[in-house]
Amino acid sequence: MKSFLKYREIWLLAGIVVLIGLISTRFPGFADPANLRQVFNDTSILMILALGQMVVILTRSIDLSMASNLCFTGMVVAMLNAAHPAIPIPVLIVIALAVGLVLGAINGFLVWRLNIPSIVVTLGTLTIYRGTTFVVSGGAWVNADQMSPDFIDFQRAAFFGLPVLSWIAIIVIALFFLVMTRTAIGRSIYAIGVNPTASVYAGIDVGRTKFIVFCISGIIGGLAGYLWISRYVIASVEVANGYELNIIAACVIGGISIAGGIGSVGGAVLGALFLGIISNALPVINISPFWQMAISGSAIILAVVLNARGERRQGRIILRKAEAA
Amino acid sequence: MDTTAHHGKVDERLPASAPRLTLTGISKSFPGVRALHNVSLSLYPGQVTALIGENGAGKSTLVKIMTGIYQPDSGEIGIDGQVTTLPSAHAAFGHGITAIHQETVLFDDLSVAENIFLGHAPRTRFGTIDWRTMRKNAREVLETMRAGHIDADARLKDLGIANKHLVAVARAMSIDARIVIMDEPTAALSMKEIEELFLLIEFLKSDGKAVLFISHKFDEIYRIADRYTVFRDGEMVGEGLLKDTGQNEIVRMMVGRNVDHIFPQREPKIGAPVLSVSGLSHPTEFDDIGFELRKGEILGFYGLVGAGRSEVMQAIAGITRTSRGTISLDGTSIAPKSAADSIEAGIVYVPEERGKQGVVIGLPIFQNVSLPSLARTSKSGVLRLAEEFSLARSYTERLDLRASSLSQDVGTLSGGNQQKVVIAKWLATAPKVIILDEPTKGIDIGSKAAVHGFMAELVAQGLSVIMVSSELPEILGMSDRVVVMREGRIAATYDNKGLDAETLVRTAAGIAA
Amino acid sequence: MTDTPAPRHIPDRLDKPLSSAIFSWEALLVVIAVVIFAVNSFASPYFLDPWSLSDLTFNFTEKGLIALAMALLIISGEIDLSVAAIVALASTMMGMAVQAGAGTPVLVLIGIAVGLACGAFNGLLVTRLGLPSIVVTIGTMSLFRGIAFIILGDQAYKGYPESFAFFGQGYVWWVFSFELALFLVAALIYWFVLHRTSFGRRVFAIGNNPVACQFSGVRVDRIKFILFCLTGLMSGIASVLITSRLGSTRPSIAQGYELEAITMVVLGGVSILGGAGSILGVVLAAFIMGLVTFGLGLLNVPGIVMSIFIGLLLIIVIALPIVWRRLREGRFA
Amino acid sequence: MSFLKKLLVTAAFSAAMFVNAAYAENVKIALVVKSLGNGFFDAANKGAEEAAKELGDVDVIYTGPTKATAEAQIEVINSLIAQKVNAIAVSANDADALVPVLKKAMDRGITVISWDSGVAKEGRQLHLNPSDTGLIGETIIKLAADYLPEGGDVAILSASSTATNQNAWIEAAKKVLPEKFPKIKLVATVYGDDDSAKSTDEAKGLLKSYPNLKAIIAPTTVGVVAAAQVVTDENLIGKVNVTGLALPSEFKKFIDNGASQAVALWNPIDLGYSAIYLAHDLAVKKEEAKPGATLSIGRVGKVTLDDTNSAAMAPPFQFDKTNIEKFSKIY
Repeated sequence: MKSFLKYREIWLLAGIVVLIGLISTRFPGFADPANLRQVFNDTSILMILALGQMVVILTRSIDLSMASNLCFTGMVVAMLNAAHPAIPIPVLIVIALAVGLVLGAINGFLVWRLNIPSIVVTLGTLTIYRGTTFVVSGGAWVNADQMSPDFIDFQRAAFFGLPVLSWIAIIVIALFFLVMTRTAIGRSIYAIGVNPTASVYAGIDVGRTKFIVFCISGIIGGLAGYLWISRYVIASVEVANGYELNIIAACVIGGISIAGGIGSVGGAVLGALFLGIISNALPVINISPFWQMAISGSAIILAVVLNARGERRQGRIILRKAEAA
Repeated sequence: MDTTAHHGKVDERLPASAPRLTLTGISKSFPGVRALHNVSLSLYPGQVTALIGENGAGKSTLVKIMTGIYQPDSGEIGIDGQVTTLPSAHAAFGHGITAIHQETVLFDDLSVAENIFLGHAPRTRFGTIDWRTMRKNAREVLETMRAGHIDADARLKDLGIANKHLVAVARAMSIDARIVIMDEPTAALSMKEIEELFLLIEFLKSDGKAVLFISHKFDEIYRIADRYTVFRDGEMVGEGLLKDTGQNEIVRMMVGRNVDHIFPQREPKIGAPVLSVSGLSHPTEFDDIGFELRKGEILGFYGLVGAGRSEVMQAIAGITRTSRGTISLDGTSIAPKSAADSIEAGIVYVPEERGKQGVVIGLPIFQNVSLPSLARTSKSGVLRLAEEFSLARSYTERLDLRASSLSQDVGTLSGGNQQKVVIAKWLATAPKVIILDEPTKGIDIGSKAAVHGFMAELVAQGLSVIMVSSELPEILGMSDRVVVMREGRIAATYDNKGLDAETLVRTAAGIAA
Repeated sequence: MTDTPAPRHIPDRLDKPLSSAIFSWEALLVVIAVVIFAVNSFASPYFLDPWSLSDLTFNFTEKGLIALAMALLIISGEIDLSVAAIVALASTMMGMAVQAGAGTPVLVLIGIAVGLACGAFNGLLVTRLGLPSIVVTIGTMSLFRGIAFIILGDQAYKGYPESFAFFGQGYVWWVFSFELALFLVAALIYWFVLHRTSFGRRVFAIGNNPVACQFSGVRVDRIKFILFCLTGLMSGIASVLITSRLGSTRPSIAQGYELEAITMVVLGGVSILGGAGSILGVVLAAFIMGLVTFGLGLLNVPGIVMSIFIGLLLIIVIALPIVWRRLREGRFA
Repeated sequence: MSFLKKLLVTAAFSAAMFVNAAYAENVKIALVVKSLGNGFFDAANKGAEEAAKELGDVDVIYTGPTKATAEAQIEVINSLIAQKVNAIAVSANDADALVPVLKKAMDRGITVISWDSGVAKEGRQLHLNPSDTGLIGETIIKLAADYLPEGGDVAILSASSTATNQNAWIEAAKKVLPEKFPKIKLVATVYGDDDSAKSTDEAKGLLKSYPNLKAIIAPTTVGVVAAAQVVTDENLIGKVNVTGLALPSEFKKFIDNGASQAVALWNPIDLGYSAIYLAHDLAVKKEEAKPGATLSIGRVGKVTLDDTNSAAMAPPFQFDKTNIEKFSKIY
């Protein structure tokens, strides 16, 4: 039991339950399964993005360009759809993944081959990708009316009681769980974050692995691009502007250490869920939306403080043993 | 060239078995530095070869070439008689070459089983990692090494340093390594743990592994190794069988000259107490520490690794907080809250970990030296470069620093020269008490003698020295008195007159006489 | 020891080859600035006009002031993402004071004090609790701006006194604005502090190895705390300027300034990993960003397209020395 | 001439040519919008080009920031001042923050007017309201009330909390509510920041918090689309009516599917046309903008300035199933 409580995910989950309980006292319908399903669906995109960011942060890197990638890819698929409504949605999704992959690979290449710190690379591509969106679209928006019904409805179709968007999130979560715990690349990602030097000696190619994680975050950004645009039915240059920090915030609340090596799929998902619940709940419990920013800021600080407490190394036990004896 | 240089180069008494790994004519240069020049090395199955050389002789570079981290500029690598290349760490891994390093390079936040199997974990038929088999295999490997007490699911950071070494060896076993490189594996181990490690090495030998053993400690080398190779300044100066070669001969090969005695003779002039500590306690690290240090004295602190010696010293130096107790210097009570307070009072602490706690790589030599003395070399906060240079020069030249200029990045210096910068840095604060934590750890014999000579010089000038050391010869050879610590407490204090090693070891280990 | 060699003389410094000065970061930035200046002059007939050049500086002075302090912070190995939020909160507080009838001196004082307080809050969280600054300031970034939103909601504060307008709109002499003058004076002060004082030396040392600094008697936490306070202070000053320039306060003021300030610092050659950098580089980078945005603005290129140039510049300027070195060593990739 | 110089000159000139083909002695009027890419402003630009063609000697510079902030707009205006344009017609992101920079423009002899979203009086010569503020306020409520004969709860989903014009309309709407529409109860006003994600969250929040909600009024083109999409997604078509101000081309889908009965908007083409026309007349013909003055605007007609030097154009035009098809092809 004691070791069970050591997992920060359990604490985070408890926090979320408490949060839902608190909200329910002000708005009884909030804890209804139907409503919770909807909260999950509303948070799906953030969860997916947080997972993509997580693998990057685990390797002691950061990807600030995810939201710009999302914006660019979303615009590309929206324009494609507007121009050629006949292209089937699965093909569009594959295109979105591919475009995202290319953008991620550019980040990864610069980090890998030129050894530029990832924060600098992605700070640069953050503006480049969004700017390129403007160039590609000529600044024009793609509106709901220009999108094909399939494009919009795909993620909304219900499937065993859940919309496809939720299912996509569930599949992505499962995939990440599998990759991070059951595959060599997943374990290499952790190893690099824990100890890059030792990883080299263990035969892990650190540079190449970093390249791969940026490709992963790129693919995720691309996927989220399609999902975002078809969800909010408008593609513009301003889509998800500043959202990169929300993604990182979700990871931080989820207990993913910015110093790398520590964090789990469950943590990232719960961190995103936490933020999702807050943004969902504030309007319904009649707290002015102007409070939202301050609340999520406080939540981030609280989460970091608590995580740091948990990480703090306990002193040696020699003396305690000696005293007990 | 020295006449002893190529002693035993050709040895007809080598065993008939073919070498597993041969390095022939390896050279490697870095911008401005020639790390290795035309060196050769052979490792034989079932034998331990000791690689001996001063710091900066090129040992680490060779290890990095053998593990695929560096590529040689020229030369040939042969495995089982086949010429091959090791373009990456992964390739070396594929050839069964594994290295266990001085500072254990494993993964603190991963489990023991994962540390053992990272990179070659057993797979399920879907290609995913088979955790169950992995744990089982990990337990088996640990059992065969008689290390079954280690929990395969424990996180590595919860293990002691000796157990971490065992995990590293288990890793070598698990990849079915055929060539095991041990780079100063005993540096941080206690005597008992070293014994266990030697048992393991015997086990590896009997298993037919080719072992390369790097150490500065001759007793260990003679205990465990079968043959030796000596490097000096990036060149191979000798090799042969240890049973045929005396210690003095090897030392001569290493340093290229005779080293008659290691410890300086001195006539201690001990005065009144300078530093007195009483009842010093810390919530978890140490308890009720009390001792006195007198003017002109070298006080040795002996104990097993983890006995709390460094923590006590760091508390006196203001780096670690204490819960109780008093420290007084020249009769005045002081309560240092930071290293700055201690330095101001006249107590300096030369830390054990040179790279992490000593030098500031990235800054030039003179800035490293002046760092703790900036208050003196600046005027109302404004830097005076001339002062800094003259301060840095006076101390580094006294220590015979080898550098092309004082503006050179300290990171470009060799380890021994970095240590000189570190010592110069603290001496430049004009201290009354200097605490040296493992001052000769990981440095070569030549530099060791220089440091010991310098310590003698310091006390002769009236300074007081505390020397924390885990090396018995050093403790016995240098100290005027010896404090032995065990499990966070002072076990005993001895006058170093007719003191024998056995007493110290027994006291440190808590074995009744 | 019997054969101790006589002490060898070690020179203070070796004469560096001229090439090291030519290939220095600052020199590269100067070349870039000159090229952009030349291109701007060719591209627009309106560029070479004293008033145009003066207007140009408004594009970077406020962010530049923040970047100066941020440079020190990043050299010490920390970062502050909350600077723009501090600007917003300080501006909101000044707005409240205006409603209460405060005069110009009080307003300036409040702006600076709020900046300082926010910086101190960041500093306390980072140094006292030992938290990573990038995460802490992502949190306080939301918190500070969030407080501004709670206070102001959908309202705006206006009615700043006439005399307050001088800071953001006034001119010291001819076309030299107060903002530019302040930026140049601040740059000079920061240059002196970083490169000529023991405090600056310690900042560099901390960025390279905080642990060794602590062992060497450098009060690492205190210096980091001061740096966070300075960054807050400069954000407070920037808040006074921008509030004065806009003559009003909205909670959304100065959005996105943090990334622009950090871009300036990095473009200026400060290592994002800490330990290296110069104020001259940051000042040059500030001018370059002003030149690029204003020059493209004269051609009516949308701001977002300018940001592509800035992003590319950032990556290219950082990649160039690396690629150059590899090419020279003949081992690319 | 060195190679480098040649290269620079070529690059510079080609850049200049690309961006602005003619440096002729034409009157340069900048149409500064809140943000580029917005269909509403693109339509206004169409009108502006129309006016330019009609006037003959006018070059329109269509510009604005990509992010709808005052700071970004100030940088744009600064570069326009440096280009010595003859007039600036701006739709402001912030009524107050732009005042200093626009004053500077006027000091340097540039004619400044605001249109669509206004600037405080001292920052411009005149302001052209797309329509009468009171009338818009009344219209947005009426749009909801027309389909709620029994009355009921309605909520407003606005753009950013700092948007000048939206705030004025909401204010006006609240004023007429008690007398003219006593059965309609305004239960909440929320802000979606003209960000589709935020607007979506807020719309969902409204539907959850107020289960009896009958209509969402979104006087902003981004918000109205987001709200209509939410109503569509939650299968509330027929239960909750989305209305407000919308561009027919962007909104047609939701009139068609029934999420909305009707929306309104003025004609952005006419608005852009009028802004350029007025700016031209003030700059070239030196017409004076003073209270009570009547100014003519080409094909649109005449406007009269009130005591704040503001003029209002036509009342908002309503779009519903009968006419959306036609107008969606125009703007």
